[in-house]
Amino acid sequence: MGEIKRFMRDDGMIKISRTMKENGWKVKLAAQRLGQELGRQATVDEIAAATELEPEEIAVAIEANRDVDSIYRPVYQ
Amino acid sequence: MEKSDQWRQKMKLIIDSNSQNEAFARTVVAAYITRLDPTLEELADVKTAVSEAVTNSILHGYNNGEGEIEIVCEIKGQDIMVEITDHGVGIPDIEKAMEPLYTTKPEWERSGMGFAFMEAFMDELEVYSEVGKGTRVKLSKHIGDRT
Amino acid sequence: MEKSDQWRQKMKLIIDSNSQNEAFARTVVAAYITRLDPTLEELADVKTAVSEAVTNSILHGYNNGEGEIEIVCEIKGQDIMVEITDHGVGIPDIEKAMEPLYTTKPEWERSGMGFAFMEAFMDELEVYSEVGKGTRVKLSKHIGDRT
Ligand SMILES: Nc1ncnc2c1ncn2[C@@H]1O[C@H](COP(=O)(O)OP(=O)(O)O)[C@@H](O)[C@H]1O
Ligand SMILES: Nc1ncnc2c1ncn2[C@@H]1O[C@H](COP(=O)(O)OP(=O)(O)O)[C@@H](O)[C@H]1O
Ligand SMILES: [Mg+2]
Ligand SMILES: [Mg+2]
Repeated sequence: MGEIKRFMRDDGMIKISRTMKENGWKVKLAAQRLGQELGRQATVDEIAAATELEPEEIAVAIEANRDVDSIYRPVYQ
Repeated sequence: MEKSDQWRQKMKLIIDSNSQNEAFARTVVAAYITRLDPTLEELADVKTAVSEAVTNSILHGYNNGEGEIEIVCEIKGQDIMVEITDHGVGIPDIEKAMEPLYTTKPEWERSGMGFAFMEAFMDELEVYSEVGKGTRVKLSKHIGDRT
Repeated sequence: MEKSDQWRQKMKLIIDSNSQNEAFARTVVAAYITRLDPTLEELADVKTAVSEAVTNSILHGYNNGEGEIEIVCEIKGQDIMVEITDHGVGIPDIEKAMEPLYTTKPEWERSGMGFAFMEAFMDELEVYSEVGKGTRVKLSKHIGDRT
């Protein structure tokens, strides 16, 4: 079974928090680019096709991106 | 949860009342409604409204103490309905509570704009509450008005 | 849901049995356990196991028909427990069902490897089932180094 796991996965020890932030940026950039190309706001399915993320993963990714943004915002809570 | 109507989909989420779960709750609702192919802006609107309602349950309903928050999300065609329920202290005067800038926690630097935001970012807002029993906030929105 | 212990956190998700909710369910569990900052591999392991269990409830438990699936996720320290419950047909012989390559739906091109994957990707797997009542699968895993 260990071999099945190794065969299926090659992403090893990377922490998910990092990947989620990267996905957040991918989504943000894709949404901007698609918005310009289409002349309207891109939809989740369009962004999913461009980023190869699942629609549900996009919802998680934009949340991670929000966390990145908030680092640069003053603490107000 | 009935599923008699092909177009009716429903999910229920139950979380503990704590601030870490506020981000989780809005992410779950956002993930659920991605099946309606919203724009990121529509997602952000719904997330803001859900956040405000869940934050109210945590801060006001349970006064930052223990409790459960229930979030039901229903989809019918392109319409979504999100219901956030707590079993906390309840609201004595709902009309007053919903007035912009009204807050009972000025010492916590609350803005009193939570209900105003929910109203602004969603199509419909209904609030039910009973003192000592709890509060239910019902948020509705149509997804997909592309102009 | 008691919260007597600071380190104990719990959430419950109830979804309709349909294949669209399979991706949703695994995403929700993944989003929940993100607070433990797992590695990509740990998260992928949990998502795979949850997927297999939810798919089983949809395909076998409810035979692709209507029904509800309940997913409870608990966190205690760095340990997670995910319980997937359906009220479907149940499993007559659990031991046999858990054998690698065993499937009752070869005509649907099922591999019979679902339980084997759950066992491989999680630390613990327990299956409870009663014919005519339903099935509960309990998956546990420690996140992070044990050393
Ligand atoms: N779930 C709730 N339980 C009890 N009281 C609530 C709840 N939600 C709102 N309230 C009351 O309504 C008031 C206004 O809420 P809101 O507009 O969100 O402003 P704020 O949260 O900044 O005080 C709160 O100050 C509180 O008194
Ligand atoms: N939730 C369930 N309800 C009823 N039967 C189940 C359930 N989960 C698994 N089974 C039974 O156990 C067998 C083995 O499951 P699994 O290892 O996932 O293989 P597969 O799904 O490919 O058939 C299934 O074919 C089915 O007969
Ligand atoms: Mg508020
Ligand atoms: Mg299977």
